[in-house]
Amino acid sequence: MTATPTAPPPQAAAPTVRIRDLRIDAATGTLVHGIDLDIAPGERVGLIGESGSGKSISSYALLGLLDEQLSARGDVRIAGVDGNVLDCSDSTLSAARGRIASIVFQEPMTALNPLMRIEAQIAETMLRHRTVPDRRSARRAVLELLAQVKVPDPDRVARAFPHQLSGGQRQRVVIAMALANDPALLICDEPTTALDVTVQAQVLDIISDLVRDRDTALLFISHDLAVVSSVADRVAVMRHGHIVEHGATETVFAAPQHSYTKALLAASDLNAADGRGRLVTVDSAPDSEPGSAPGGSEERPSAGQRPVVAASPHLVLDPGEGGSPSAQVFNPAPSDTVPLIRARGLSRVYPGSRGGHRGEGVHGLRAVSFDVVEGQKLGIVGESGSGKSTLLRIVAALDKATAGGIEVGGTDLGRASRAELRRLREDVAVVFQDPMSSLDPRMKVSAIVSEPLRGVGRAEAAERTREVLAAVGLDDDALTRFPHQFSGGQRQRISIARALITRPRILIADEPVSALDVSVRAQVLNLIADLSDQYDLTLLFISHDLGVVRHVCDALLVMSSGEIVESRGTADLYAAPRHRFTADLVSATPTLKYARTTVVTGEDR
Amino acid sequence: MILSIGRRIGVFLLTVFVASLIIFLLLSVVPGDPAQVALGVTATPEALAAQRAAMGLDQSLLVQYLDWIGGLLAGDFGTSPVTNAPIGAELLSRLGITTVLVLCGMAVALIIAVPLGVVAAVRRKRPDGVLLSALSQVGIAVPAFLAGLLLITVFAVQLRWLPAGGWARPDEGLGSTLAHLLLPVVALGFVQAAVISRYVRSSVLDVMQEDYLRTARGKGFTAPEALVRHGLRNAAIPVLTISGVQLGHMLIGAVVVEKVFVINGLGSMLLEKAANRDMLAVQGIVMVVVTAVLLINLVVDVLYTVVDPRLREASS
Amino acid sequence: MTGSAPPHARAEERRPAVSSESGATGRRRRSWRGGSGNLVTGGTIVVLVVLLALVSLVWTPYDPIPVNPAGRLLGMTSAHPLGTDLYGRDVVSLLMYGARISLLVGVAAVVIAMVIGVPVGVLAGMRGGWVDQVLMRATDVALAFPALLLTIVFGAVWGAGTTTAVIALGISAAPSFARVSRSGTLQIMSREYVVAARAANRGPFWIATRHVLPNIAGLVIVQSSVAFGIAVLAEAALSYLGFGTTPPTPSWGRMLQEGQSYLFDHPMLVLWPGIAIALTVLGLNLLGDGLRDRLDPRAGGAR
Amino acid sequence: MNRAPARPTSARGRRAPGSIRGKRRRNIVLLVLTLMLPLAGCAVGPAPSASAPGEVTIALSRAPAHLDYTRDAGASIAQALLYNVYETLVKVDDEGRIQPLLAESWTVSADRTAYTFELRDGVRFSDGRPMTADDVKFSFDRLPEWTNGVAKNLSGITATEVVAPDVVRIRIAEPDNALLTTLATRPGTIYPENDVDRLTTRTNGTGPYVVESYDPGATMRLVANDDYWGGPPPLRRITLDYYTDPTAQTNALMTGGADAALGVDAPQLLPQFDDTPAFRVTTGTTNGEMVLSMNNRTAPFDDKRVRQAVIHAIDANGVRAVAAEGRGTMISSMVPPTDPWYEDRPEPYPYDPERARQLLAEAGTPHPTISFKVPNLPQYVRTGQTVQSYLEAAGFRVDMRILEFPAVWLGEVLTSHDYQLAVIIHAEPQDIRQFSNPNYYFGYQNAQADAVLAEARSGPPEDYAAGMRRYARIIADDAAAGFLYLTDWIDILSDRVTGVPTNASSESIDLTRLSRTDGGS
Repeated sequence: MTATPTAPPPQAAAPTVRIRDLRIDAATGTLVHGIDLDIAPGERVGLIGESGSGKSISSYALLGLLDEQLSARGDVRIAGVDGNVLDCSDSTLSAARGRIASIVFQEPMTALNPLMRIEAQIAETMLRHRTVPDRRSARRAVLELLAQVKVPDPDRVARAFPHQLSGGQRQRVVIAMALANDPALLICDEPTTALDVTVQAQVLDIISDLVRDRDTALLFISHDLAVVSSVADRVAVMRHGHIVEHGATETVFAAPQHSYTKALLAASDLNAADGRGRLVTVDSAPDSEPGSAPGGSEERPSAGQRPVVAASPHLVLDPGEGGSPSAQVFNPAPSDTVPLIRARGLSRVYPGSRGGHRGEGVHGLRAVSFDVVEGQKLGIVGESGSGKSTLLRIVAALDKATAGGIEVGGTDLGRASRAELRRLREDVAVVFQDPMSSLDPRMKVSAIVSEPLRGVGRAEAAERTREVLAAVGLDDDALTRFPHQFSGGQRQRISIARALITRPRILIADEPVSALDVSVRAQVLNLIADLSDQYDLTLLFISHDLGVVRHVCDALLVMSSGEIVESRGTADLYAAPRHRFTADLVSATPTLKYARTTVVTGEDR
Repeated sequence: MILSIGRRIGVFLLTVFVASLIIFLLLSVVPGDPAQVALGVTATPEALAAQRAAMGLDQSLLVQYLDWIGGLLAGDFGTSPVTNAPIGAELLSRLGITTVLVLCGMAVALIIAVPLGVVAAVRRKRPDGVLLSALSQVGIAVPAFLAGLLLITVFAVQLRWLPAGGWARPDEGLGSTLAHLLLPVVALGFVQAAVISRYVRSSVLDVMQEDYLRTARGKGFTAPEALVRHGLRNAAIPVLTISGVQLGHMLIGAVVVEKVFVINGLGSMLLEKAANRDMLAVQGIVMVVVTAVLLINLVVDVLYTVVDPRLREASS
Repeated sequence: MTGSAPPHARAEERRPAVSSESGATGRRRRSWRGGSGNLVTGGTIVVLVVLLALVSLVWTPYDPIPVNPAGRLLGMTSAHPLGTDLYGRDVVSLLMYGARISLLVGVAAVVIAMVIGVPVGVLAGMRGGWVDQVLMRATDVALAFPALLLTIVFGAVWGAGTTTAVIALGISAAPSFARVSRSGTLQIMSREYVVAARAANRGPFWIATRHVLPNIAGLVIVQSSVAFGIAVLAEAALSYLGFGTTPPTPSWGRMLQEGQSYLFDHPMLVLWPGIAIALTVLGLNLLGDGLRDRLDPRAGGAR
Repeated sequence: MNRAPARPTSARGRRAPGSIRGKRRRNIVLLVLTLMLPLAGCAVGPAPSASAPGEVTIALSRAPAHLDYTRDAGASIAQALLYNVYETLVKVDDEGRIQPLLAESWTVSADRTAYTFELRDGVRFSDGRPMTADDVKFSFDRLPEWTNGVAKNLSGITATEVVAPDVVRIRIAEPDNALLTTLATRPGTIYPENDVDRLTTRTNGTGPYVVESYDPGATMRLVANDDYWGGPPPLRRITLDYYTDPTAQTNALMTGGADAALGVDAPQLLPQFDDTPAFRVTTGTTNGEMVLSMNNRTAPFDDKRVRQAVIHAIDANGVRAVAAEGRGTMISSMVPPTDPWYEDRPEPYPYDPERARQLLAEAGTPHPTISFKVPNLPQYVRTGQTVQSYLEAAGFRVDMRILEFPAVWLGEVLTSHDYQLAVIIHAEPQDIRQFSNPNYYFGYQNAQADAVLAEARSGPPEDYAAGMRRYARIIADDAAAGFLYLTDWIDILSDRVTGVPTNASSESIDLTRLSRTDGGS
């Protein structure tokens, strides 16, 4: 096990990484079909693609971290490593990993050994490669690194175990670990996907700064074009194992050549709408190859499209000035209307002592008051832990408030009888976040969709099931199939169909697109917008992503730490956020630099 | 952490209490009349009544239970109506024998199972890994007494290397003790090793899929180094569980091996007392075994909190 | 921390619901080869044993029960391919009949364990709170009674025999079913489709029968095959100890026990039932592993 | 006295032809069984003894639950303790003759209802107290408190009188030709008053050995009683190891874990000792009849035809083949050939299943359902299973239950009489007399037989044998029980020990003359 990293390459111009014809095969077929890519020292390259495009495994191949089931061919050179990386033994490569080339993985929650203190985990990176002489200097270096990644209290964090840190802190630790030995190459594999938007912005800043300071070559992998655009000098777009487009970030984003890139850009840009005010989807994008959308060819826009109706006429917005947020009624209904949902002083305290708050419970909601009027499309925005999901559960009568009251359609949920609750639940339908988890894998679609129907004859149930499936754009042959036979977007359509079958008055959408690929996201958002008009729904749309709600909703509630901090009309809120947190959120939301802002004038289908 | 251990001990005591109630009801109330057992069927009603009074059977169930449990707490298991001898002394010496047997067996099992399981996991795609895995599968499937029988036939009867059975107390010469211990420990240990190695393998496989192992490799560790430094401690947790469970169950599970090797341990005592319908003795044995199993669970639980910082936090 | 499921079980629940790209292409990809090898081998063995047992219901080469002193301890002959035992009974017929007993013991014990354990586990997992606490403590207590201990004690109280053994084995296997069902239920209850069902006005019974049970069925089946193997082994051990199947009913365990003293002159008498037991348990374990690979996507092709 | 000679036979003589080939195959199979273990070096030599010099380890089969044979009817307590630890006034020697023991001599009154015993001088219990006539009186006076049926055998004693400290007189109601024989059995044991509360755990006898410790079910250690009136015994210590499993019993002997295995009841294990000159196998006589007991008191066995049908239905030779590997002796009544009144007489109801069916039909119960209780020891299970098979072939429906021996079987069958059919070895001398014990579990009542027995016992001694012969014939002809066969007493002795009686003529395994031949003693 001798390390073979050699002296720096003779020519300064030599790339840090040089990939030629990299192919990756699995037992089931070829996943990566020969890609070429160079990264010069200090250069920051973004690798863009949707799930299954082969971007992550390509990066793993660079470090010899591929799964055993996968095999890589081709020629990969990393400055400092002798020979073709793909031919190197694990022990040879291990001498380079963490020293010449490091990697940051997507999921910070599981990337750290739960049984080891942070200090030890970072220190061993250096001790392993003997870049520090002893433990004491390692400790100094660890604290320094933690300070560099802007961890609040480096001393405390160094002593902590991973579970004592938040996701953002853990990811910083992982970055610190990756940069501990000043590697020539840093690979970041979706490093911020699992993080909240504001945290994402901070982490991206840290990565950019550190890489720039150290002149490290960066390979940044993401599905999120906006994120990549904020980091990378140069991007490569991957699809189905091919690099379909490659060039300077500005060029590619501003003038994409390949149809897929165009479509992807269009779909990512939630400001872009087509001629009818609908979001651009990959399929509806100009020059798109028919039948080759990333989400699968079966992703078709729904039949029965309707133009988006402008902001709801009843909408009266509270300026949100003065007073403690908790005492204030947000989004109040006009005095002459009875709100459909009326919450006053709503609190939810979870018992128990998770996370060290001994004695006192955990506050999911702190005295929240708001109204929702009939027909309103209200977005509820906040980061994880902001209380938006708790709010959803209470409105859907899945949970009870510990204090305060909420009326839905005139029924007080706290005091409702079983029968009233049952009636109410028919009026309130929910579309959930995760299309994998929200459909029972052992039930056929017909059973899933008709599940909420009670007291309805078999024939009528079948008829209504077909009806709602048609409304979400699925054929009858979907009825007898199981969820796993559908793509993510289609599953979300099934989920929506289930929500609609009781002909509810209120539709609660809980992050309905956050688990979907970019291209499909637009389709589903269009569908929700369409259907809420078609079915005269009052929509509560919950999201962590301001960009997503912006398109669908006409008013927003912004939540933070169990409180509503601001409520405004969508456009107003974007234009001039009042609360500091809202401002942070707006500014942290990555935007596509260089992208065209014009409406795509693709041919309508 | 102290608090959490205190809480666990509380739960343990509660569980032992419930178990003792069940045992008492099952063995004191359900079967026949111990006075009859003591005196035989021909005993006169007067003699029976006197015997019942002497044994406290004319008291209410509650009093009887309190008597029994009070005795246990004072280390008194009562006097057997069958042998007229105190149960505690015999039980203790039998427990001692079985404990030695089981602990040695478990030690052998772990010594074999951990490397075997790790290798079987790491090399699961290679022929040797598959072979090891298959061997452990076969090992689980072979009845322990068959293994013991074959060991005796070969090593004791045919080769005369080791005694065919029996037990030698250490004060009769350590060499003899070891010689007597070897075959039964091997029979017990090998079968347990097969069981535990499956768990080792599967938990190592689980750990091998963990992200932090990939992180460790990203830091510059080779796959085996990463596994040793970061994987094994994590993988140890489920192995700890199963070892604890197995250890408790072996106290009686070893009876088969005890019988084959004519070792008069706890399991043999249970068999003998059950056959003689010495229910008070059976009751004592069951109580000891159940308490031991629960105690082992407690120890395993406490070990968790030592191994896993998440639990330290969560339960404080 | 509630309950006493080992922490690693909880850790898995924290896994991200959205599968990463690498997961889709590699890490969690199912490899059918390893799993199906076990499945096919195990399944074949088990099916063969079941067939043997079924055939024995209508036909065995000889009646396996009557004693035939004139034909004792015959070696392998064309009339008796595996010879005869110490009672002069045909070993092939005995093995076939013994398969029936072993399977009966296994099936009955597993059914008892399932009937007790699964509802307890599902109830504990669905209700949570004090119900969960109480049920899981009860499970802990039950788990503290090792199977052999329970069987011997039951034998002492109610008399030894197949029925007693089956009941004791079933009861002692129930806690593991309860635990498996509970952890499965907890996972299912965290799924959004359960929340969806609640939002859709469906009560606990509907959720239990339509969502939880079908989805934990795989876990329960895997556990069943494991418990089945344990029961077959336990039956053999109990027969050896005299607490199992009573004569004249032939069982593999009894055959082993009876053949033991003939090991010197007629080792095959021990070998055949030994092979039968080992093979059956092996088959069941392989089947269990194979099913686990099929039904637990997390395990992937790893096992 | 007409005595059959002891039959020390080498097991070699019984080897079936072709067993050489069998042995080679067995070795091959063993080799296969153990996959890889080298048997090449398995020169089977005599294993060194695990016992220290002056000590002997004996492997036995059935362990007593405790040490009190006044309470327990099982034979195993007496086998270990009688003569070795406890003594009686007189004893039965290996040839079945009455010999003086604690009584140096005795006289019988003219009307034969008073026996006066002169006690031996200098006899002490193991706790040091001298044994006197008072102890004899106490022992016999306490007989009614025995919960064990055998005490009934001495129920004829009307009084025990202390004549002098060393002279005791026993009075009986009627003359009894069997009295001395009975006094040599368990009920004749002399023990002191002060320890009767602790009989289950402590012994205090006058014998050459003292129980040092007993680990129930496992090991009994006997140590020499240095104050023994007959002088110190030959060995310092005798360890009795109990093996529930006969394979383990012989394995222990084979591997040096024991110096002798006595009362081996699994003859299939003998062949391995064939080639080993270090061991010798002896086959001796016993009083142990394998008896198929029928509860004469209740249906269907209150009908003689059904009892006859049972005996006709069973081929006792077949039972013997399965249960004793063909060893043992066929008997037609409950009399071993060693008894003076033994008669070589054909079985009155020979194996004839057709006749059995016929008798059942005549009795009006062609398919009687029988509850059959069998002790859970291998020998009995084999017997039971074979009997069941024969009976079912003749139309009986047999519900066989295997019960733990001794506790459960004795409780249900012997004590509670809760049985219809049972099987057990009756090993007490002259146990045929129990058919006239109305409280015995046989439940047999036959006034004519009782009269014959009474007359034989109280009649002139020279007519005793003839009377007993007549009695035995009546019992057999009345099909009072099935007498399947007489068991053999098989000992396997290493060449290190000597002094073991070949025959089991008494209730004791008499170890008083056991000693080591290898200079160990």
